[in-house]
Amino acid sequence: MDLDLRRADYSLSDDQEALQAAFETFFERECPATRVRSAEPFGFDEELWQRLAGMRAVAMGVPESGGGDGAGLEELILVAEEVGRRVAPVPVIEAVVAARLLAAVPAGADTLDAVLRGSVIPTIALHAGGGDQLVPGGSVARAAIALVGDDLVLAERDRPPEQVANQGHAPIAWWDLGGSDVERRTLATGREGRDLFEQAGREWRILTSAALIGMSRAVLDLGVQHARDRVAFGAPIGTFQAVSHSLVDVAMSVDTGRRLVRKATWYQQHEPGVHRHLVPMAYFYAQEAAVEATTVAVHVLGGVGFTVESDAQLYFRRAKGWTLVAGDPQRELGALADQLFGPAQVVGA
Amino acid sequence: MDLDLRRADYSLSDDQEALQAAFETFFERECPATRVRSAEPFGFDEELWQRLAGMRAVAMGVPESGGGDGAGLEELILVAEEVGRRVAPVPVIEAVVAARLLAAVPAGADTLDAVLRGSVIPTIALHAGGGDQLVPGGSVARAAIALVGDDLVLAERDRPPEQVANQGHAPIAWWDLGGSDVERRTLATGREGRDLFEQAGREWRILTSAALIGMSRAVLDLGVQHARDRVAFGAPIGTFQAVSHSLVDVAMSVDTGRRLVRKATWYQQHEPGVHRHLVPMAYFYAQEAAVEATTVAVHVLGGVGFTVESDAQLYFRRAKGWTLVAGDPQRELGALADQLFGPAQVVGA
Amino acid sequence: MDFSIIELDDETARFRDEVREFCKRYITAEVLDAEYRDGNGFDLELHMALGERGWILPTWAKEDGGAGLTGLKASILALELEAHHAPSITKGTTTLVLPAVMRWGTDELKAEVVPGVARGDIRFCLGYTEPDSGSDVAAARTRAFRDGDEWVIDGQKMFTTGAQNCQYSFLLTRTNPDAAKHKGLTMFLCPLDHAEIQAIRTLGGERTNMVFYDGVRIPDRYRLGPVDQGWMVLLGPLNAEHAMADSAPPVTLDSPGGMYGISAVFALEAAVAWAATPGPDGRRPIDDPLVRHRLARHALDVEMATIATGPAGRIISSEVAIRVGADLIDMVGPRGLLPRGEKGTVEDGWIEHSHRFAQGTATYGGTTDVFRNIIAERVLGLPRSAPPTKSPS
Amino acid sequence: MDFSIIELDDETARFRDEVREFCKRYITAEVLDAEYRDGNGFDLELHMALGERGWILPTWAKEDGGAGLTGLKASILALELEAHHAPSITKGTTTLVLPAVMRWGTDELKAEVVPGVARGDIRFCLGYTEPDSGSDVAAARTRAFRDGDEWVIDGQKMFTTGAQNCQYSFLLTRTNPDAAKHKGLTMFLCPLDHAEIQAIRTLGGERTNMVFYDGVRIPDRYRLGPVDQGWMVLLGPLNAEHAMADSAPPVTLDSPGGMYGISAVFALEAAVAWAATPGPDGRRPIDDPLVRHRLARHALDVEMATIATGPAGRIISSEVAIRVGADLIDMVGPRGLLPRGEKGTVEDGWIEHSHRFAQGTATYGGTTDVFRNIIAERVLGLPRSAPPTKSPS
Repeated sequence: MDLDLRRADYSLSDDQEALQAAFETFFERECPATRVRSAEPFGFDEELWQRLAGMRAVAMGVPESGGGDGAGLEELILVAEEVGRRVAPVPVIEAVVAARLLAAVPAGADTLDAVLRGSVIPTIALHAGGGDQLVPGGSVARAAIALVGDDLVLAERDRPPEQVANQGHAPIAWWDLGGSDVERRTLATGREGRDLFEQAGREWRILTSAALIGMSRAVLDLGVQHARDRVAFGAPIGTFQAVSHSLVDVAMSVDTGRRLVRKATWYQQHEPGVHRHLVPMAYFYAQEAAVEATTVAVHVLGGVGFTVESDAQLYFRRAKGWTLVAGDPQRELGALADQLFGPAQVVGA
Repeated sequence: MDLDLRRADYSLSDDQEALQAAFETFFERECPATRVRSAEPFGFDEELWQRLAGMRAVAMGVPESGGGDGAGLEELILVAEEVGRRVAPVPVIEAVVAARLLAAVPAGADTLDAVLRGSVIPTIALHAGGGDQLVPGGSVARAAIALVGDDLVLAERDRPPEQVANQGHAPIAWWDLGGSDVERRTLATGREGRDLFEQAGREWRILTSAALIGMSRAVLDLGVQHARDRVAFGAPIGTFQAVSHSLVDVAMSVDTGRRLVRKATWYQQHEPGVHRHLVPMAYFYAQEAAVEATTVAVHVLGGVGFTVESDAQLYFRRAKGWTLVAGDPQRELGALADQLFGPAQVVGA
Repeated sequence: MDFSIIELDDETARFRDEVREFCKRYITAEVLDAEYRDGNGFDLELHMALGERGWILPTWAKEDGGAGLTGLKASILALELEAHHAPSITKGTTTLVLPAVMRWGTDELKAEVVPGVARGDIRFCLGYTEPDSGSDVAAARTRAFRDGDEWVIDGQKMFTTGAQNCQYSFLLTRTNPDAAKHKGLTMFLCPLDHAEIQAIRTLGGERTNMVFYDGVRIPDRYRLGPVDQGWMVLLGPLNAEHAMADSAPPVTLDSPGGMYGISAVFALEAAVAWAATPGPDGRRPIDDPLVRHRLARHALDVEMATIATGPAGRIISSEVAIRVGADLIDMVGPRGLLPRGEKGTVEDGWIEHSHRFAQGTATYGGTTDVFRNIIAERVLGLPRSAPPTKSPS
Repeated sequence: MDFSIIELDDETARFRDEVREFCKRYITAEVLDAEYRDGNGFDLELHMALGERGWILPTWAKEDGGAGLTGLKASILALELEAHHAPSITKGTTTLVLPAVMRWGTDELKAEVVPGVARGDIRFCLGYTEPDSGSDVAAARTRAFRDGDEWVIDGQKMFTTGAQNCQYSFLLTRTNPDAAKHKGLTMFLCPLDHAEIQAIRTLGGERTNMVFYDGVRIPDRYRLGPVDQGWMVLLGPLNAEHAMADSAPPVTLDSPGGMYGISAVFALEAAVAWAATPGPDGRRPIDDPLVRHRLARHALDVEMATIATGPAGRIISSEVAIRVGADLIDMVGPRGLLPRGEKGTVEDGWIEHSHRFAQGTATYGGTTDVFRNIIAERVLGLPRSAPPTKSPS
């Protein structure tokens, strides 16, 4: 064993803490659960989106050369965690990732301008290939970036396709990338196109991981509060280890998962060629943690947790609803394995 | 859905209950933990083996035409559960399975006679193929049945090879089926040989499943007793759900696992062509349950459970020790899938 | 041990055909769509048609409103209804309560309700749970005050599933707040005419209710059992619901069983059907080693959910449904999120629904935690894990 | 956030080389074999060699017996020792106790023991646990009676790991059985000359001990802190052991960390090495989709075990070691059962050993259950889950 000696500093800088606090305050004020609920079933709140633009939530992630504020992933995960914590009905993760992609290619400049002006919401079609696919943010976006064949393509529509009803009440829609109602423009080709697309997918996963940690943390808070208040058999239910230890497991996942996300983020931002397994690892862990956290919360809240009046179920629906658009999460372990162990050697049948 | 209407009767007949009681009494008297301990590290107690012959433990499973008592698997699992419950240091499962196989082919008659007279302990080499393999009971057996190529072969040695030290203190040994110190005789060939070998493997799995249920039940009893007696923080530790609920999970696995084993046994005995997935299913479940049960018991017993003086660790070692000789248990799920879903269609790389 | 095929004699085979015909006729696509949409757990036409044939109380004598069925036929009926996804919650609560009515009700009360139960036009729901008491059933605070020959009920019940379909609630009330927790309770079969029912929707798509009893007056004949001894009256149905008896049916359709296992059975069947169908690339998911491995594991879990009995069956079937549902929806990927009826939905949305539905099963009729306590105390003989019980304040 | 490479200046790089040379010289195959066989957690020659260099207390000033190392160098030292599998249990208990000796010991006592600790010839073990008290540390019943200027110790300690390597035990005694549970305890640094040590072997192959104190007389100078206030004295080392402080090292070798995670790290590395080697059929197990999937999952779990901190790190690393160990041994199949040194053993028996060893980690220094209680109460602010504490009777 002869590995590099590295720092292991998971803390935030003062600036980062200020940024986090600003978005925490923003979402706490602007996005209570009532707002999430009233945005159902479409999963989009136009007014919140406008106010978020005022916070430069998308612009901040765009390089200064592209007209943005040049924030890195380290900052963007702080925003994403707050988005997840309030399950805010805005496709900010997709828009940031797409905007950063647009900024990376000259051909994206016009659309990027429109994005920064607020006239277009961009998104990313997560699955390589030219056919019909469910696109996150796809029911509110007019521009989707996709990998079709070897080309990184910008697909634009006059207006977004209709939302598809879904478990997470997310603004997803079928986009037929080869359809006649779509205008396509090539942004980059070959290796460059594939690399940019892959990078965007990794950024989407990182930011979604952070959002999932935020979700988990929020339902943990709900569960802990209930476990303190609710009395059964003469004692608060938090005195029963069946309850308290499940909540402890969630708390451990939140804290440790957040550390993993930060580590993955740092490498992706500063040494993207190193430890590439950390991104699928963080994403897989965070989605698993969110499913567990929301399941535990619904259970700890008992019958009440299972009613549609409960905030816990808002989160439960989105734990799958915000991730499955990228496909079966177990496949992330395959990506992880390829990075850690090298690709599998094909074995004859 | 248009399936057969079937009985679902998991109970024992009066005769079966009497048989179970007889072996329970026998092992309780003849095989206390001290006996298991003193048979370590070789994993074989010659005297116990002789007394077990007096109970006709091997002979009972041989058809009457072969000089045995003609008992079926339904009865043999009752014996196997008691073997597992006392982790008895005798290779009775291997010997019964091998003896039944010998009885199924004319060429096995002489060796079967020697087995029934008590002069030879037979066993089965679980892995198809002619090379070196670890054979359960292989350090006390002089005859091992194996599938070499398409031939069902009886491999005999003047004396058993030396035992290999192993986690379960089981009497396992390397057998080189192609070695010069082995005399080989063909018992059956082609389809017949393969089918007999497969059936023997299924019988071994069924009986081992029952033994694993017995193990789990025994450590559950240890854990429950300790949870009642041991006081911490002013109360018996069984009052803490972290303890009691883990024990409950084990209890559920024991009861439900036993039902599964009985169901699989019944089909294997009475309608071996139907529901063939039940055998790998029962085996996989039972081994997983035993690992969980022994892990929980060691944990519930705390520091004491982790000392070699603890009976719990005798079981812990054998949960893996008695099963891994058959290979990675996860592979059983593959067998299960092939039976339930049909074989996988080969997909080009 | 006996898992052999039950050979049906001609008459029984005809009976099975008759049941299947019945199911096809009454459990239509419209009924299933309505059930999916409204989560009623009940279809009036189906229920009345069952009553017409004596099939609500199938083993009861014909003269008592039943059909005089043998145990075998009754099992066939139950299994076919289940296999055809018959909405059954209200039928279940009604027949769960009926034994207590038979045991404790006055002749007058029985005459009032029993024939209607058999016919189908009288139905019962369970009135135990309150906003502040769930698994801790005996902590109920709904008050019943005696006023001459009548009782006045004041309080609020929660999760009275099926109340909108029922005429009576099997109602747990506190008649003596000064007595020990389990000693001051009285049970009623309370008519619902004057109660206010308010719908609650669940994550699983089911409808349940809050029921408000605001000075509801009922005659004393609706009392079940002695005053202040309601706990004894309640225990029968409660234990039946807690599956404390060995609940394995004597026969079983050779597949589904278990309390909540059925939901996992259907979801697994849907997933296997999906996996055996070639995708756009021409490959069947089931030929993928990982999909195959996971389905095999789930098949094992679902098998355990269906063969487990008693409280273990209740726990295992619920937890398997949760675990399996969560992975099946993953396996299917994006389309797994789409509900019944959407473009691109998989296998009629069974998997999507099952993932949500499963969550509630760990709470219905007492949480899985409470059931583990029951096993710990009653089966393993461990000391009580709950802190000393205090009366609700 | 900062995970950047620490560029070593020439002097620090030389220091690292020196440490590696040291490890090669003292942590030989014989040392490792002996450790595997005897489970001592200690090698005298290695320990004395560390002492010679001031590396037992590396950040202490040279004049106090340390080496005056910077934090970075001390981390390098610790990480290299760990990576080379240095037996370290007795060094660990010694340095865990030392702060309490510095805080509470008299000058006379410090003069007696501290230089020896630094040199290596004085070592401490932990004397908390008794046959009837484990995680419930404060339930100890070993008595200490005052007799003039001396104390007489009577009792029995359990799991005093490393006692055979130590001169003193950090001993928890009860001096006032009439006081409340936590109020009648007194701590001593008790010389072991007159205690009787009896070996206990563990499933994991470690040696630990029962220690009998049968009228052992010790002068009062061995008392640490005030009489009857031993709980306060004990809390420092106990909290350090319970990892209540954020225990993440400021730097880390870019792989192992965590309390018990290291065992899982080594087992996983062994399994990956095995899987990347072609088997008799010429295929590498790691190309099998199922093996690959499982190893990826374990890599994730092991990562979590190494990056978790505090009590969570203690719980996660132990449970990961248990879970991962159990599956890795399966994956390898029959040969997974064979211990180090047997014909056919896999990767020096690391996996076989790790599966057994992991079990104890869930109990050492308090069970994982107790640590979950700690998080529930101190981090989440949930009410105590334990029944009201009573004094041991």
